[in-house]
Formats: sequence, structure tokens, C-alpha cells
Amino acid sequence: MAKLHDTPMLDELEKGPWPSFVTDIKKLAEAGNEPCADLLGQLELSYKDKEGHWKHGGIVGVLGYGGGVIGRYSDVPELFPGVEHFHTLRVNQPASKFYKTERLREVTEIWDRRGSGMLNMHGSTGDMVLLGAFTEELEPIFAELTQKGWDLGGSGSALRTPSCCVGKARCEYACIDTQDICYNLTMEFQDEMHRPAWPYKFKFKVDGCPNCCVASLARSDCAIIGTWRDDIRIDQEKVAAYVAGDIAANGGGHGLDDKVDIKADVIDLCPTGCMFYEDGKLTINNAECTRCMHCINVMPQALRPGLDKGASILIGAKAPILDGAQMGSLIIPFIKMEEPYDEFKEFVEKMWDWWDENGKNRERIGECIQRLGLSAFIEACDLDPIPQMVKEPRSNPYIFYKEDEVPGGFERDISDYRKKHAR
Amino acid sequence: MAKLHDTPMLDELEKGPWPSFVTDIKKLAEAGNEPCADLLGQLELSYKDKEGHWKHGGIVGVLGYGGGVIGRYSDVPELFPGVEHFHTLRVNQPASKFYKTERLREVTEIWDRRGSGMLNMHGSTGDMVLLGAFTEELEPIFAELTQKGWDLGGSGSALRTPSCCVGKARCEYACIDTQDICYNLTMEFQDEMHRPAWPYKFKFKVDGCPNCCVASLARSDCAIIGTWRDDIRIDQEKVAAYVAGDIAANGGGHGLDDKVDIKADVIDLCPTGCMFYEDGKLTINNAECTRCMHCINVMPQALRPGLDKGASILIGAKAPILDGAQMGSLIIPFIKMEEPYDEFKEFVEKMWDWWDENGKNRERIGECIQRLGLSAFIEACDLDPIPQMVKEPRSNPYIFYKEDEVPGGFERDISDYRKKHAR
Amino acid sequence: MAEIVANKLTDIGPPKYDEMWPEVIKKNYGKWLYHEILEPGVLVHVSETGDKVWSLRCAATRLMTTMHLENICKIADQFGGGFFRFTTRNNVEFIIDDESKLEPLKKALADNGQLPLGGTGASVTNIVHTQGWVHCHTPAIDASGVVKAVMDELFDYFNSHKLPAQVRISLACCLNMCGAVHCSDISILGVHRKPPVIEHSHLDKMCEIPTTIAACPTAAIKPAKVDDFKSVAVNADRCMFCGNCYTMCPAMPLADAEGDGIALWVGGKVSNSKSMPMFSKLAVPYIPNEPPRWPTTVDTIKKIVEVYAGDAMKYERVGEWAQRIGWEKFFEKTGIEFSHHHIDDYRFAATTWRTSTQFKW
Amino acid sequence: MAEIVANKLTDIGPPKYDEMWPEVIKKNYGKWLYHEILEPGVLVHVSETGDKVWSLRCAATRLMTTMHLENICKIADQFGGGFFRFTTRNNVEFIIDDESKLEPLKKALADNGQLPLGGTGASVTNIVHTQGWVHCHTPAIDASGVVKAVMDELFDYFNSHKLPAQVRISLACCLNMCGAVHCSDISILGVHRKPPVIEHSHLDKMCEIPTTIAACPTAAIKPAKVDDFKSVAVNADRCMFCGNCYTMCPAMPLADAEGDGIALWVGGKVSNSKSMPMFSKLAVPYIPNEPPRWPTTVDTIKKIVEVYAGDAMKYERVGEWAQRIGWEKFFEKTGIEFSHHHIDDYRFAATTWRTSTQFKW
Ligand code: SRM
Ligand code: SRM
Ligand code: SRM
Ligand code: SRM
Ligand code: SF4
Ligand code: SF4
Ligand code: SF4
Ligand code: SF4
Ligand code: SF4
Ligand code: SF4
Ligand code: SF4
Ligand code: SF4
Repeated sequence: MAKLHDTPMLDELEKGPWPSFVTDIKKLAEAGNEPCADLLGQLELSYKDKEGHWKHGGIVGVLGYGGGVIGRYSDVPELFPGVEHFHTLRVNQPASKFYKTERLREVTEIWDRRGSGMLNMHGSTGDMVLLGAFTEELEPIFAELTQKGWDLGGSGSALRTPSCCVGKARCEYACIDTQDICYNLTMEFQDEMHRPAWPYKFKFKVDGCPNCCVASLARSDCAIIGTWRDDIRIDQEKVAAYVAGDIAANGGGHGLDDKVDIKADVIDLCPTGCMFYEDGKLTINNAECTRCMHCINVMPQALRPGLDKGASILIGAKAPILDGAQMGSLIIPFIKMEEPYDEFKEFVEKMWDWWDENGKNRERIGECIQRLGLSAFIEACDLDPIPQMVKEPRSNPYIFYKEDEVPGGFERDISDYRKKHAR
Repeated sequence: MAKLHDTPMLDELEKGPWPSFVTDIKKLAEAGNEPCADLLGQLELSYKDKEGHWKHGGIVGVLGYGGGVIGRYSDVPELFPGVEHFHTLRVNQPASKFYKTERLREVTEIWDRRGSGMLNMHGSTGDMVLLGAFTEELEPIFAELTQKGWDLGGSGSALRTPSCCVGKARCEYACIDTQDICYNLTMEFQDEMHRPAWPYKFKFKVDGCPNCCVASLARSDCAIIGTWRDDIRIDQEKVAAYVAGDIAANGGGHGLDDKVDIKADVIDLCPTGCMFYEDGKLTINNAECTRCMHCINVMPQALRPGLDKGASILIGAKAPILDGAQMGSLIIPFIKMEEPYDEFKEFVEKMWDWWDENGKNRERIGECIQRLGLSAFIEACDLDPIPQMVKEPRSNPYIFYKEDEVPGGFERDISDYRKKHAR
Repeated sequence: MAEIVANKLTDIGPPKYDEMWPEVIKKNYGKWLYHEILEPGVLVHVSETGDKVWSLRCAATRLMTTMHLENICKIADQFGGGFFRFTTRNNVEFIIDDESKLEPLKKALADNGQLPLGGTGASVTNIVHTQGWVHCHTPAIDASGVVKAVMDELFDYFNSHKLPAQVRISLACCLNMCGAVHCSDISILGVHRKPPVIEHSHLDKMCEIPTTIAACPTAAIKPAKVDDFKSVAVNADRCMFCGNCYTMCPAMPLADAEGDGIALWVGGKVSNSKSMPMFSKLAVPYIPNEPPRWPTTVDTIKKIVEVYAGDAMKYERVGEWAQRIGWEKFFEKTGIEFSHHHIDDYRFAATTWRTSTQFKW
Repeated sequence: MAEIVANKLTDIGPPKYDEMWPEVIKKNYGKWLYHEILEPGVLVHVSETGDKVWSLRCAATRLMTTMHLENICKIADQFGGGFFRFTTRNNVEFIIDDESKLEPLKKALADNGQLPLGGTGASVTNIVHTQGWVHCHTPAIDASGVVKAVMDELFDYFNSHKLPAQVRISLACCLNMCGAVHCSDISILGVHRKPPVIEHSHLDKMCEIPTTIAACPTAAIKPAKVDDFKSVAVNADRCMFCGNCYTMCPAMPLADAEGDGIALWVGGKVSNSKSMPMFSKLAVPYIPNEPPRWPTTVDTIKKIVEVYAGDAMKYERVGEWAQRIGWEKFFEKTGIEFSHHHIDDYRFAATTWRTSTQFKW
């Protein structure tokens, strides 16, 4: 039976309308789960000390994989033996996190038996994070998981678990098959995921449209974002219905009784000023539209993305360590994303080759591009420089030239110069 | 008699409606001025060679001053002996470049006699640049100039000649006495101007209002720019006249028959959206106005700057060498500028002290601030940090703290830490 | 068991997505026409086939037990044909294709008590967060506890649509920013404020000295001999408490009860709607750790949300609002103090200075 | 003469400003109420005293002889009571306080032929420029000749008000940018494209080696022994042709007929009106030197001005226009080619990348 600790501070977190993780964990502890009991005990101590109580992770893992497990040990194990070891396993989630309960129970059953019963649903990268196992359980857990058809996700200097938005499965805006792309890349690059061999980590995230519901643009080294290149589809009757107030604005996002003010909410907020509403007719100058999604978001029944769909690829997003946070930079404005995604994968291989060759230890691809220049990167990827890649051209005059770009080359003879110009 | 050279290429520049410097110089050359003749000759050679023909400037100057003269020698003196020496003297212009012909002739008379007769009216910093003297003439020219009440301007790592816009002398927008500030600073800091003693050059420019007609914000280490802090004055009758089309828009800047479209040209273009025109009345939410000048520029007869006037001080503008070009950064949002400008001068002394102490050789103050941080600079100037100094707060999490800002200080004992946290 | 381990499979990848899909999702894949939010937390998506699905989004503590997950599964079994999903912000979504189940499901959720509806439309949805004191070794703050305290206070904005636009709050417990809080409307970030304390007696054994030195972005770490131990010294003046040395070297912990706490950031966004994505900017450099309910943090966030809610225009995200009114007005209206910590001094610092006479008093 | 020199005065400063002012300026100092541009080049300012001054702005070659200046003085004596001024962009302004002199003065200017009226309002005014091959030692291009060629072609925009807003053109003959071209609507910049050629036999005599090495912003210069001479070597791959080494060391000239030429920049502004000041951005990285009339440069500038004139909204400066339509459209509309040179790779490069899906085809 688990020893239950006094947790006066944590108990305060049982109050209030938001669901309480404390209440949840307590219940499992009370049901006899020792790691849960000790987790609460150690957490209470952290609240008292205002300092965490986990040691720096040791190197633990499963044979054959270089990642997927994060080691963790308590620094007060005598007080909380149930969490003396508290390693996590990152289990690769199904794309966009749909679950069949039957299959999910395969995982929880193993976890109840061999682990702490605690999970993160989900980790920030997207994995199901099984939180707290003893070292000796790692191999069996892994083996049982794979028997059931579940595998680990990435960690370390490897490909990390790709993730994606709900996309075409339940969203009318999706321009690409987010799940299939996510799954296909995951399967194609299993080796890259499980056997860290790069300068640092690398993440793919797949968003169906520029709304970026999986935050790919901010959180993945390679963001694949659905878009289109023909015209926004307009249903003028529905436009009229919106204007008449018959359909709620923004899919009801401001309440079902909220109406569209076509001028204030749509025309005036279009960032490019390319929309016009005259004589009850909405027109869009699509050549000026930057496909920001705003008008479509406000009137989803009247406006739809075009039909010639594909993705924009943005490279280099990451958190701030070391050189400051980055967002993804537009590298490929438009690429068709059709199974088996060969064109895209060719690009990926080129990108990785370049990074592998040039990246320093613990240098993300985005930082590597910052250090060596966007031009060097796009050249390595066999892409042509186009103005879409930048917000604006350079404003400093420090332009590099290669020797073969300049007639006569770089080699000059000072005596030739002095023939014309006395010292 | 001067030897006139063949100048077939330069002759091409005598064509066309824009005044021709070639025609002008030729005339003086034809009148017997040898430097002018040889200047054309050497310039023609440069046009042929597509390379300039001046040597790197030697160290020449006048006794007692460390600047004001730029040395220059021809690298083809045997061909063009008249410009073998072609040193320039920078003569400090009168503020905002008004001239009394009688006084200007004092300068041209000396220059005709002892120099090349060529000038830049004016140099980019603002000086009258006397272009082309032999070394032996420098001292006499300088002596004669000062006898007549003219002095040299700055060069080298010194204060450079301050300059200013036409201001209150002929502009209704001026909020400060640009000429007096310019003159006062020039007189106060004569020593700093003539005896280079700093890490690098330093420039003052004084603009009467945010239109920046002397480009202070882009071209001076210290830009003094007139502004106000009360309300824009509105003459509603004149507003009505503009709306009625009785007064030309923008002071006739688009033609006298160009009318104000109050909505399109004023209200919609106000960058803060703080203007309203209703029932024939113009109102401004002055709390939101950023005094950009646009509305005043469009309707100068209806709108005027407020009455509580002073200046904004922006520090650090410069050209790109070495760290890239900078514009001035807002350091003092508002300061009263009243003779004898003591408060401002106190600031200047603090700023210079800091730069003098911290600046590296050939490091402009703006670069020094970039290297050491805006906070360090404003602290040295005894200014409080305020949000007006930045466009936006930092977005990276790399915040420095000083030891005394953190309770308990920085010194800690690892054994205390280990008491709570096992290794 | 040894056998299972010996025969273990590798590189099989995750289950294929469509195995996890209810029939109605499979059938209408790529055919959705539009959606409508019927009430906070309740979405309906309409397909060109005429089919409809109702999605009921419920708050979830992302840190959860198998017991709680089983509860969720049971509800899914009962109403959703054994299917459900998690959102990218760790909410749970029950999906049903039969309108008649809507009210019963709502009732079941209400009965459960731990699965409140909300997080749709112009609301504050779930807080994306990280491990905190529950698992990680480098946190300056807890994660789940702070999230709970903040969401209790903002609950009213979770199950309503009364904000000008969606407000996305994120939390990361250290500068590694696993919550990727660099682009959120409001970010809660755990920060250290003391340089690492160095365990000279063990450093050489526990860490690789060259890698440790190389890890420091400001070159604050130098090799040093202390009491005859090969170790390192940190130049405290150059340390900006990023913790990167500790990541490389366990003999250099940063955590400190008095030093650590919370920095608040505002005005980031990820979506490309209207404005381009933006980074979050510093609002409050430091708030002490105040477990268990972090009242100063909670109050400050509430204040920001309320000022924003009262002042912003419809559809305007926090960052768009701050940019429109000007950051000087953001500080004035929220009453947050501006300090030298707000002035950027990192790599692109100069691009944040105000190179104009345009400002508001 | 020796006596004059011996007794020379120092530190007397310039003449005081008001000595140079006509009576009407003194009397109405600070009292001006408004102005009006009667026709291109002719301004009237009205004072609250009821006084008026007419200012006639004439193009000037800033590079001029005393002879030309004397011509100007004579006109000023005849019409302006012996007073006149130069503008901050090197134009000449004759100032009169008597309307009856207006037409005679205009006629005198027309007769002179070298002082055309213009440069006011929505025009292309005089080009601010630098020394070029007429005086400086580091130029990559001439200054006065290029200015003349460009203004001949744009003359029509100088003496009219037909542009959307003022267009300010500047020229600097090398990267030192004495013309401060970094904030102009259109900038003409002399650029080198070959690394310095090194005079090893004299370098040690003519230059201080450490200062020379320190001068290079990219650390491309290293000490080297060449043919037994103490000298330096330049890593050509790292050189971006800034010329800073040559400023420090005459034994490292950059000038080269084939390497040198013109880069064109667009979209800068200094005024705070509407938008905040902006830097100029690269339009054309390189155009060869084509003396005497630089036709490619002239044509490209004309094209930019015309496309802008036809496409921009009223009051919109070049940079505001480019920003509104997007730089991708700027390149499309002007037909200027975009190349890898346009992509920033200097210190703030990352801030110029497009971190959004928003773009135009
Ligand atoms: C578990 C997880 C946080 C969570 O609570 O969900 C996590 C946990 C850790 N992250 Fe992370 N990161 C997690 C998602 C992220 C994300 C978010 C994302 O992927 O969308 C980021 C920001 C995006 C990015 O990749 O930059 C992130 C940026 C970092 C960084 C900073 C990397 C950088 O280049 O700036 C580090 C530091 C490092 O790599 O040394 C880091 C390091 C760590 C380590 C391994 C701590 C360390 O110093 O070695 C953490 C282990 C904590 C633990 O005890 O479990 N973690 N980490 C997330 C992974 C779960 C999953 O697989 O689903
Ligand atoms: C004469 C003048 C150009 C002109 O044609 O008008 C000029 C000429 C020179 N400038 Fe300049 N600068 C002149 C105004 C400027 C300006 C404009 C201004 O003051 O508004 C700038 C840009 C603003 C600024 O201060 O940054 C300017 C930025 C430079 C720089 C780059 C400084 C930097 O920090 O980026 C250098 C390089 C240097 O200092 O080594 C420089 C250097 C030079 C030198 C001394 C060349 C050198 O490498 O040593 C030039 C001598 C040319 C000659 O033979 O006459 N000159 N220089 C201008 C001074 C005349 C006067 O006193 O009125
Ligand atoms: C379910 C979910 C995707 C998923 O795969 O799980 C989702 C689903 C939808 N999003 Fe989203 N978004 C989801 C995370 C996001 C994120 C990611 C994040 O916050 O980390 C973003 C980027 C946020 C940002 O910019 O910082 C996001 C930015 C949007 C936007 C753009 C909002 C804006 O104006 O900037 C829309 C458009 C809208 O709301 O009108 C949108 C619209 C939608 C729509 C209406 C799409 C549709 O037609 O079905 C969905 C219902 C929205 C709603 O809740 O009101 N979704 N959405 C995610 C729900 C998270 C949650 O539990 O609350
Ligand atoms: C005479 C002069 C000042 C001087 O001390 O010499 C001057 C005089 C006036 N300027 Fe200026 N500006 C003068 C150089 C400038 C400069 C500096 C420059 O170009 O290097 C600027 C900054 C340009 C920039 O932003 O790049 C400048 C930006 C303005 C503006 C703002 C324009 C804008 O919309 O951005 C105004 C307002 C306007 O034109 O409506 C203005 C307005 C004016 C007014 C109307 C002020 C007044 O009420 O008297 C004057 C007549 C304008 C006209 O020519 O149409 N002045 N003006 C300068 C004439 C230069 C020339 O010969 O052409
Ligand atoms: S990113 Fe676009 S396609 Fe994906 S869920 Fe969000 S709105 Fe739908
Ligand atoms: S998608 Fe955005 S840019 Fe395009 S028309 Fe709609 S609001 Fe305008
Ligand atoms: S800067 Fe302002 S005050 Fe000075 S001349 Fe220009 S408009 Fe007038
Ligand atoms: S000065 Fe500028 S900001 Fe102020 S009201 Fe006029 S246009 Fe608007
Ligand atoms: S943000 Fe920092 S403390 Fe929190 S989980 Fe990530 S690495 Fe650990
Ligand atoms: S915390 Fe960061 S800045 Fe400080 S010593 Fe460690 S690595 Fe360097
Ligand atoms: S821009 Fe360069 S070449 Fe031209 S005058 Fe200035 S320093 Fe000389
Ligand atoms: S030109 Fe500039 S970059 Fe090239 S070697 Fe000289 S100083 Fe260095």
C-alpha cells in the first residue's frame, strides 16, 4: 500500500473550477499507486522549497534505439522511493491524436502494470508521454508496446516525433493531407528518429492551412503549411446571408448571435486591402491576396480556399537556446504535396545533407542558416532566390561576390595599378 | 594661362536641362584658372579609366587645429600639375546657410586668390567646402579667413560642424530655434570641433520639427528635433475651407488646384487613427497622436503644432561603416530647448563622458551603444528607462540581473544546495 | 518476459491514423464544408455529404493518470463509438455523429465534473505547458500548478466567447521553452536569476569541461582550478541565467528559491491571419514563485486579459492590439512598470529601439 | 602675410546667423503662419504680421566655381537685397519680400539658364551627393556626372508636382556613404567588387599593420609575410569590399574599372510623417560604370520613378508604396531581377526573412 503524504499546499490546487491534477493523482495514490503517492509528496516538497527535486537525467534507454526515453531520478529518493527512478517514455502518438479507446487501453494497461500510471496527454512535441518508470521496466515496456503496435517517438539529436493538426479529418480549411504527410514522414524516417546522428534535434509539424493550429511555424524546424495558389472560392448567396445577419460571424466564434459587419470585420481587416464589397457583391483581387485566412475565418460558409492546393515550407523555427528563438522562414512558397511526397523528400534530403555537413554540435538548422546565410542554404537545396523568401531586401551595402561573378576575377597586379596611379 | 585639355566625355555632360558643372568649370578654366583646367583634365582621365586619380590623403592642416582640412594629391601630377595638391578646407557655414553676398564674397575673394576657385556649396555635413588648395596656401587662407570672421569646421575624430534646417527663420512648423541651437552649440564646443580627441567623429543636427528637413535622424550622432506636448491647434474655419476646396492641399505641394479629400488624405492616413471628421468638425484625440506632422503638412493653414514646444533627442545615427547604418534612437522624448540650453548640455557632457570612456577607436557612439546596450547608455546619462525609448520590449528571455537586484545575491554554497538535493 | 524483449520489434512507427477514426470521419474525410460553434465547447462540422459531426471540447489537465484517461475512454465508448481525440492544446474532444446524443453527452460531462466544456472561439483555451517540478531537472517554476491557478481565475473566459479574439496562454518552466512560449498571446516563463553554483569537487568527474565551456552563449565560463580541482569559473556579470551550462553539466545547478520565478510575455501569435506571426514581448521581468497558487502571477495575467478585453477591437489579437495602441500605452493601461529589463540587449536589440520621433506621451 | 598667419585667430566659429538674414526674416522670425507653393520652385510664406516672403528655389550644381557663385550673388544683390540661401539639399533659394519683384526675378533666372526653378512639393528635388572622382580617394564612381545624367532625365519631375509624394534621391560614391544614402527614396551607391590589391613591398612603410587588420569588419585580413615583406593577406571569401582597410592603409586600393559600379537602393525616408523613418533597401546590386552618362543607371531610376508614379497612392513615399504592395510586387512591377545578393546576410539578416505564409505570387 502506498504511503500517502501530507500535501497541504497541493491541496489548495484541488479548489476552483478548472480540473485538478492533484485530485486526479490523489485518487490513483489512494488506490494504492506508490509512484503517484510519492510524486505528490515530492511535489509538495518542491512547493515548500521552491526548487525542483529531480536529478539531472542519467543515460537510460532501450537497446537498439538512441532515444525515446528520458532518464530521471529523484534527488530525495529516501523520502520518496516510489519515484526514485522516474524515467519517461515518449510514445509516438497517432497522427492528430485521434484514439480508438480499445487501442489506447493497450498502452494504459502496460503502463498501469509496469509504470507509474502517470501520463502527459500529450508532450509538447506531440508524443504520449509515459511519465515515470524504473530502469528495469524500460525494456519490457518497450517490447510490450511494440508487440501491440506502438512505438517510441524521438529524443536527442534526432528526428523528433512529427505532428499535425486535425486537418481534413474534421476541418474544412485543410489544403493538404496533414495526417498522411505526418504518418508518411514518420514511417519513412524511422531510422532518423530512433538513432540520433545529427548536430541536434529536428522537428516536422504539418498544418493544414495558414491558421497553424499545430503551431508549426513557431515550433518546428520544418513547417509544412497548407495553402493554395488559385482564387478563393466565393459563394455570393452566402455572403448575402452573412451580410443580412442570417449566419453567425466567424463560425460562431463570438457567439451565435454575432453578425458580420462586412466592412469593419472583413474588408477593413484584410491585411492587403484586396477585398471589395459593392452592390451586394464581394470581390477579391486574388493577385494581391496573401492567403492569410482572415476573411475565410470570418465567413466560412461563404468563402473557401482555392482548389489548386499544396503547401508552403518554412524552415528553422525553434526555442531560444542558444541564439534566440526563431520562427520558420519561407523557403518554398508552394509545393504540391501528393503521396509519396517525393519532391518534398528530395528537398528534405538536400536540407539535411547540408545541415549535417555544416551544422555545429547542438546547432539547429535555423541557427545554422543564420550563421551561414539564407543564400547558402537555398543554394544547397537547389532553389532559386526569389523575393517571396524575404520580407524586404537587404538594407546594408555589404554584398558578397564570388570571384566568377566579377569580370577579370579577384586577382590583380599592384604594378598594373601603379602604372596608372602613382603611389 | 591654363592649359585646356580635351574632354570629349565630359563635354557630353554639357547637354541637357540640368545645370552643368562641366560648363561652369570650363568657363573658369577658360578664364585662366589652371586648377580648374587640370581638374577637368584629370576627371576626363577618370572617366576614361573608370577609376579615380586621387591619392590617399596625406596629413596636412593648419597649426593649432587638428581638423578642418582634408589632404589630397593627384596620382598623375605630371599630367595635371594644377591639381597636384588639391586639399580641401571645410569652412563652417552660417546656420541654415543664409548668406549676405557681401560676407560671402570675403570667402570667395580669398579663395580666388589662393585656391582653386572650386567649391562644394555645401558639403554633406553642411560646411562650405573649398575644394583644392596647395599645402603652402593652407595657413594663409586660414589666417585670412579668420581675420574676416570665418572659421573652419570639423573633421577627424572630433565634433563635426553642426547644421540645422531653416526653422523659424522661414518655416511655420518650427518648434525650436534651430539656428540659435546650432550656433550656440558650435560656439560652446569650438575646442571639441578643432582638436580631435574622441574615439571617432560626432555630429549634431537640428531639425525644427519631425519632418526632418536636415535629415538629422539619419545623419547625426545627436539629432535635436522640435516637437510639442500639448494639443495640435485647429482652426475649424480653415478646415472647412480645405474641405470646400478653397485652399490647396499640402500647401500646393501637389499643385494649386489640388484639393484635400479629408477622409482619404487626412483621416485615413493618420498613422494612429486618432483623427475624426464629423458634422463638419475635425477632432483629434491628442493623447493618441504621435505628432507625425502628416495632417499638419496636408492642411498647414488649418492645423498647427501645439504651444508647449521642445525637442526630442535621438542618438546614434550614422553611415554603415563598420557595423551597418543606424538611425537615431529616441533617448529623450521631450526636453525644453531654451537658451542657454543648460539641461541639454548637461546631457551632452554625460553622453560624451560615457562614450569617451567606453568607445573603442573608430567606434561611433551609436555603435558603442549597440555593443554595450541601450540600458548602460541611458544609465550613464542619468535617464530612467521608459517605454518610449523602444518600439517594443525585448522578445528574447536573456535578461541580465545585477547581483544587488536579486535577494540573497549571487554567492551560493554548493553544500547548502546539496543538503536539499542529492547529487 | 525475457523472450518478449528478445523478440522485440523496432521501427514500426505509430498506429496508422485512420485506424483511430470513427466511420463518420473516414467517410467525410476532406469533404467538410463549414463549421459552427453552437455554444462554448460545442462545434458542429457539416459535410458536403450532408453528414454532421458534433465535437465537444473539454478542458483537460494534460498531466493525468491512467484512471482519468479511463474515465475519458468510458465516455467515448458510451457516446462516441469508442473514439475521441486530443487537441493540439491538450484538450479532449468527444466526437459524435448523432445529434440525439448531444444533450446526454453534455450531461455526462457535467456529471463527471473534471471535463468542463469550452476553449472554442474567442476564448482563453487550455494552457500549453511543460513539466515543471513534476518531472524536469531544470525548471525554475512548477508547470501544472501555475496552469491550474491561472485557469481557475480565467475560467470565465474559457467557457464563453466574450473576448475580442482567441487568447492563447502558454507556459514553459525554463528558458529551453519546451512550451514554445515565444509566440503566445500571453506566456508564462520560468526564469532563473542566479548564476550556476559550481560543485568544483565533482565537476571534472560529472562533466566534460570543454563542452561545458562551449555551451555558454555569452562566453561567461572559463576553465579554472579551484582547491586543486579542475573546474570552471563563471563570470557573473556576463551570465544571463539561460541554464545551458546546466544542461551540459549537472555540477552547475541554477535553481534557487529566491532567484527563481516567473517572467510574463505578451503579444505573440502563430497564425497568419491578418498580421504575420509575432514573437511575444516582455511584460513583467520577474514575479517570485508563490506556490501553491501564484497570486501575483494570476492577478497580473487577469489584469492584462481584462485591459485587453476592454480596449481591443474585435478580431484583434493581444499583439495586434499592443502594436496598434503602442507599447507605451500597453504599459500605461495595464499599469505594469517598465524597467531597464524590458530594453533588449541581445543580438537584434538595435532593431527594437525607437528610431523615430513618433511616440505617445 | 607671415604676420597675418602669426596673428591668426582661432575658435571664432562661424558668423552669427542673423547677420545673414534679410530684414523681413528677422522681423518675422518665428511668426510664420503658413506657406503655399505657387508653382514649382516658388514658395510664399505668410506671417502673422501680414508680411510675406517669396522663395524661389533653383537647382544648383553643388560642385561650383566662384564664378557661378558670383552670378548667384549678383542676382541676390539685384532682387534679394543682397541675401540668399542654400537649402539642405544644395539648392539655391532667392528670397524676396516684394511681390512686384517676382516676375522680374523669374525672368532673370530664366535668362541665366543655369538656375532652373523647381524642387518643391511632390517633385524630385536636387540629388544630395558626395565627391566622386572630383576629389575623394576611395570612390567607386563619379558623383557630379551621375547626378547630372540622372537629373537631366528626371528634369520633368523636378519642375512639376506630379508625383504621389516627394522623391528624394541621394548619391554616395563609396560605402562610407557620405551622402547618407541609407534613408533615401532612391539611392545611388558606388560599390567596389574586388578585394583590395595589396602592395606588399610598401605596406609596412605606409600603414600600421595592426590597425589595418583591426579595421576589417569581417576579420578577412591576417598578417602575412610576402617575398620577405611584412604585409597582410586578405581572405577573398570573407571580403565584402567595404573599403575600410583602404581608409586605414593606402597600400590596399580597391578601385577597379571592371569591379566598380553602382548599386541602387529604394524606399528609404527620413521624415516621421505617416510612417516612421525607413532604411533604403537593395533594388539593383550592380550596374557597371558607364561614363559619361551612365545610361543603365539613368534608365533604371527612371523606370522605378515611373512605375512608382503610376502605382502609388497620393502622399505615399516610395518605401511606403513598396511596403504596401509587397517587395515581391516591387520586383515584378519594375521588372528588376531578384538575386541572392538581395537576401541579407549581415548582422540583422534573420529579421528580414519572411516568417509567414503570407506572400503574393
Ligand atoms: C517533455 C517535453 C516537455 C513537455 O512537458 O511536454 C520536453 C522536455 C524537455 N526538453 Fe524540450 N520538451 C518537449 C518539447 C519541446 C518543444 C516543443 C515542441 O516540440 O513543439 C520545444 C520548443 C521547440 C524547439 O524544438 O525548439 C523544446 C525545446 C527544448 C530545448 C531548447 C531547444 C532550442 O534549440 O532552443 C531544450 C534544450 C536542449 O535541447 O538541450 C529542451 C530540452 C528538454 C529536456 C530534455 C531537458 C534537458 O535540458 O535535457 C526536457 C526533459 C524534461 C523531462 O524531464 O521530461 N527542449 N522542447 C516535450 C517533449 C514531449 C514530447 O515528445 O511530446
Ligand atoms: C566632404 C564630405 C563629402 C561631400 O562631398 O560632401 C565627406 C568626405 C569624406 N568623408 Fe564623409 N564626408 C562628408 C560627410 C559625411 C556624412 C554626411 C553628414 O555628415 O551628414 C557622412 C554620413 C553620416 C555619418 O557621419 O555617418 C559621412 C560618412 C563618412 C564615413 C563613414 C562613417 C561611419 O561611421 O559610417 C567615413 C569613413 C571614415 O570616417 O573613415 C567618411 C570619410 C570621409 C573621407 C574623409 C574619406 C576617408 O575615407 O577618409 C572623405 C574625404 C573626401 C574628400 O576628398 O573630400 N565619411 N561623411 C562631407 C563633409 C563635408 C562637410 O564637412 O560638410
Ligand atoms: C482543435 C484544433 C486543432 C487540432 O488539431 O487540435 C483547432 C481547431 C480549429 N481551429 Fe485552430 N485549432 C487548434 C489550435 C490552434 C492553434 C495552436 C495553438 O494555439 O497552439 C492556433 C494558433 C494560435 C496562434 O495564432 O497563436 C490556432 C489558430 C486558429 C485560427 C487563427 C486565429 C487568429 O485569428 O489568429 C483560426 C481561425 C478562427 O479562429 O477563426 C482557427 C480555427 C480553427 C477551426 C475553426 C477550424 C475549423 O474550421 O474546424 C477549429 C475550431 C476552432 C475553435 O476552437 O474555435 N484556429 N488554432 C486546436 C484546438 C486547440 C484547443 O484545444 O484549444
Ligand atoms: C528648404 C528645406 C529646408 C532647409 O533648411 O533647407 C525644406 C523646406 C520645407 N520642407 Fe522639407 N525642406 C528641405 C528638406 C527636406 C528633407 C531633407 C532631405 O531630403 O534630405 C526632408 C526629409 C526627406 C525624407 O523624408 O527623406 C524633408 C521633409 C519634409 C516633409 C515630409 C515629407 C514626407 O511626407 O515624408 C515635409 C512636409 C511636406 O512636404 O508636406 C516638408 C516640408 C517643408 C516645407 C513645406 C516647410 C515649410 O512649411 O516651409 C518647406 C517647403 C517644402 C517644399 O520644398 O515643398 N519637408 N524636407 C529643404 C529643401 C531641400 C531642397 O532643396 O529640396
Ligand atoms: S491549421 Fe487550418 S486545416 Fe488545420 S485545423 Fe487549423 S484551421 Fe483546420
Ligand atoms: S485571405 Fe486574407 S489577404 Fe486574402 S482576401 Fe482574405 S483577408 Fe484578404
Ligand atoms: S524640419 Fe520642420 S521646422 Fe525645419 S524646415 Fe522642415 S518643416 Fe520646417
Ligand atoms: S500629427 Fe500625425 S498622428 Fe497626429 S493627428 Fe496628425 S496625422 Fe495623426
Ligand atoms: S521548459 Fe525547461 S524545465 Fe520545462 S520541461 Fe522544458 S527543459 Fe524542462
Ligand atoms: S547560465 Fe547560461 S549564461 Fe550563465 S554561465 Fe550558464 S550557460 Fe553561461
Ligand atoms: S562617399 Fe566615399 S568616396 Fe564619396 S566622398 Fe565619401 S568617402 Fe569619399
Ligand atoms: S574591403 Fe572591407 S571586408 Fe574587404 S578586406 Fe578590406 S576591410 Fe575587410
